[in-house]
Amino acid sequence: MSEYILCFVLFCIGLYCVLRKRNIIKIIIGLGIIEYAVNLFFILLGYRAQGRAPVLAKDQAVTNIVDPLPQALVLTAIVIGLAVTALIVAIAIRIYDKYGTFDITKIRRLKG
Amino acid sequence: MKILPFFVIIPLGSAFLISLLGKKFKKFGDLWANLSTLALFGLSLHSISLVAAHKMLVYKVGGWLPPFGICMVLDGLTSFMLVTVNLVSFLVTVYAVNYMQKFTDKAKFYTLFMLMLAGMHGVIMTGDLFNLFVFLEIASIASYALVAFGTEAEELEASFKYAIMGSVASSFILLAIALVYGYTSTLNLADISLALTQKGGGFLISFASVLFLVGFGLKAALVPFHAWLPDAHPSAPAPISAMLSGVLIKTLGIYAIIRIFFNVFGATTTPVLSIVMFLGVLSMLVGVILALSQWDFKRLLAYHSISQVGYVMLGIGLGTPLGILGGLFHLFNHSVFKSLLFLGSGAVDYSLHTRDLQQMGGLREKMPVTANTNLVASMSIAGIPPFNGFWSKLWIILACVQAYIQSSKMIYIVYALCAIVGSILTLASFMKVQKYAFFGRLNEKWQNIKEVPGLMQLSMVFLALICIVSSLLVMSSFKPFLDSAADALLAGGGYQEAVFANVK
Amino acid sequence: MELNLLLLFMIFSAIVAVQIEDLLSSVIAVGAVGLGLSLAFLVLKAPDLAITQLVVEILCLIILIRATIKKDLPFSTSGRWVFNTMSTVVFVVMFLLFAFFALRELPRFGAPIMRVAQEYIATGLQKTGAANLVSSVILDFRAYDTLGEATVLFTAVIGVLAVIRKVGRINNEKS
Amino acid sequence: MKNPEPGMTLIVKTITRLTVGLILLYGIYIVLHGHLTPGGGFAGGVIIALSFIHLMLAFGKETALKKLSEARASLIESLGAIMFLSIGVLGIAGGYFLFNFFVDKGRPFHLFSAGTIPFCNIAISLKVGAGLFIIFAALIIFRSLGSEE
Repeated sequence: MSEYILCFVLFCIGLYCVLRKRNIIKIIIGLGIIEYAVNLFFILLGYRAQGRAPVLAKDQAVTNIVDPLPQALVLTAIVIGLAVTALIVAIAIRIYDKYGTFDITKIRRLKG
Repeated sequence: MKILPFFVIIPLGSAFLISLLGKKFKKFGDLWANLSTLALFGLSLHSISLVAAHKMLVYKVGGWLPPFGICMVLDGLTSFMLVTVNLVSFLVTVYAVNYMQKFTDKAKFYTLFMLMLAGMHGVIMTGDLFNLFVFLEIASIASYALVAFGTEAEELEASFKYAIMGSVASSFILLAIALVYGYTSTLNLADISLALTQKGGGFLISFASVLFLVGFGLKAALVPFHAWLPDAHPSAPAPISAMLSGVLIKTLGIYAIIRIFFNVFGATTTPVLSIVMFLGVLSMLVGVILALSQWDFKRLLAYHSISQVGYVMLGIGLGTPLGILGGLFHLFNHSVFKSLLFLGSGAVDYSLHTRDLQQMGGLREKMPVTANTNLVASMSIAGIPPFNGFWSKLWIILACVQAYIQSSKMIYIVYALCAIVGSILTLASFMKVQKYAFFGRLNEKWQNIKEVPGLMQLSMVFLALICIVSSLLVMSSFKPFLDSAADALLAGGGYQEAVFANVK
Repeated sequence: MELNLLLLFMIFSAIVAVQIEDLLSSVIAVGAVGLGLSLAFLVLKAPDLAITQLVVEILCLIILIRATIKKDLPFSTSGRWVFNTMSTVVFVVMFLLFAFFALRELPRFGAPIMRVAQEYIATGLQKTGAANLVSSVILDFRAYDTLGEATVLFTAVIGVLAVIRKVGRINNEKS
Repeated sequence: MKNPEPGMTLIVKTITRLTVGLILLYGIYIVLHGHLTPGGGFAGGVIIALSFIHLMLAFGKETALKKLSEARASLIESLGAIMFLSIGVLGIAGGYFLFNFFVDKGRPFHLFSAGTIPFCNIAISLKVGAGLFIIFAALIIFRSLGSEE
């Protein structure tokens, strides 16, 4: 139970950073932390006490195996996080190229 | 039965091919994109007959039984959404052939467009929760890049804001999926509702449904989360803002909310429906009030998208058969006339290079086709009788009154009044658009502008025809198309039995 | 027990990443969080993910450092955003409170109800022939997910190339 | 003052000459043994991309692009994507989309043992490796253009 709460605290730190910070790179960092927290929470759900890694060896009957399904999902989620971060960093670099600053309060050409 | 996976294979295959061959043969991108969207439109019409024949089709991807593998589900609601998506996307590709000459690198545009289409088809077809998240990500990432396609300063800022709010929403959705997986330890939609009926949803399920509502509400631009839409849609190129407003916020937002809350969580009992209705009415009013003060043509249309999405959510949130029917019919109508409006604004932008209503004036003589099709679309969005917008809004208001008669709660009358007031304000706002842009004296600056090229006119005229023809859906001959979609939602918990019964 | 320590280390370095002024050192602090996560995956018996997370983390760091090398201006937070801070903190506390009540209903940590996973473990080897069960789940039981996954990366690559290109619009000056 | 020849100092270059081959070999090992040991198409593909990026950081842009030019990389990426999709479509011949058709050929725990899984792994690693290399090359090329203006 304590692991779940700590994982949610990490999620809230990332959320706080995205909602509160004004520098574009800090917002991207906040997004990264949110993705780490969600991936960690998925794996915490699949952990089995004294479990074994889900890789079968040649001649060993492995009994107590950890849940492989969340691991497959988190592999996908990690690469999605990388793809989104790469795209947002590309947009941020172009914004820096056009506006000359990373501070979102100064990037206010759009009204409303 | 075999055609189900082709809804995803065709757009993906053509995306990869266009990115491979698009640079070498200049015309390949246009030709191939039009061909594949036409083929998809034909397939979706065929899917209606499939659903009419045997109510639900389940396709086991990879040959595994549903709880262990992923399955694709084709029922009334799915075929309804497929027809809406493919109708708009085919006409937008026809429009984009001419419009995109103003942009560099057309091959990348068509690749991203087909990927967004593949993402939307994946979201509509899938019967698996995590799979819905993956295809939702594909459509979202493609739309982030497409909003920033004409790399100007405003577009980059709008796309950045859209990308940040979009990925925060996706993280909320993934967190909710993790919670639901932890509780039921299965990912198939039918299996989850089975586990929930056995186990009974506790506080965790209502917490997860709030997270889902926040995540999908942000993708559907419901009011508290609508900040990104008025910036993202105007700065996208016209065919893309037509796709975004017409179809993307519906498949990623509304379709996902109604599929999860009606068929998986069994929403009829929980208070979620009343929250959805309240958000719908809120966005209806806030959207149209903010739209009144806009002078940028496309920003005005973007605010109207928020208010029309509110109508659909109000209709579906009622939960009564007439309400759901009205909501779905309005969803179809809104896709048609909103994309026509955005294509019209793109046509004006194409020849005048400006979006500011105050500089326009009397474009009727110079651009007759654009002006008339825009008039038809403005009439139907404002709900003038002969056009389709009137019938769907009428059904929604009647459903509110009917709900009031049954439960005699005052709130439904307030919602009905808000719907009527919203409709009147929409009419006022679009009269302003027509007066400043198309009627009145021709501004001397625009003496020598000429009408937009042929293909753009063709797609706008075709959309306007659909605006008029689709009011026939009210009659009994075409109604089963809508009824099958509404029954899929009204079945609610019946979704799980149907999926397990139909998996051969 | 060591998992809680690892989590506390990650939370501490996340706070450092958020609060520190200099951009480059906050990027390094996020790298620490990512590597802590990779260690956590090892402790939670997920070797597949540890490798992938480590390698993706390195790539993410390189991309982020690439974006901030000579661009870290003197970082100044001028006005105190009092209202914004208060509303964010209230929202976060409410979120944590509700999350606490929801998490109590989850099965105990370390005892997942493996309704579908039991089948993967029991029949994974002879049905798919792969010794690594995670690979069999990714590429056979749920191969459709991985197709979507590969498309996500393909979209991101085309998206980056579309955003990075120098001139977007051919503004041929007409009339 | 930009140092005369691109890339980093001599020490970094010599170490890179030694390690780049090993990293690439390790990446290919991870991909090919994806269904036997931990790791797979994704992890292996990223390692392969990192070996090229390592080369690019140490020796500067021109030499790395000589090794794998951007046009060839996007060609490899699209080919990898089409290969994975065609394995899926071939599955339809065996009954269902993405069906693992010749699973019973190989014996378990041997290299060619898990039907289409190794081929899917190879297709994904091609795609992931080439794709990430293109992303990094695009960011680097953009910066060098940016700094000269």
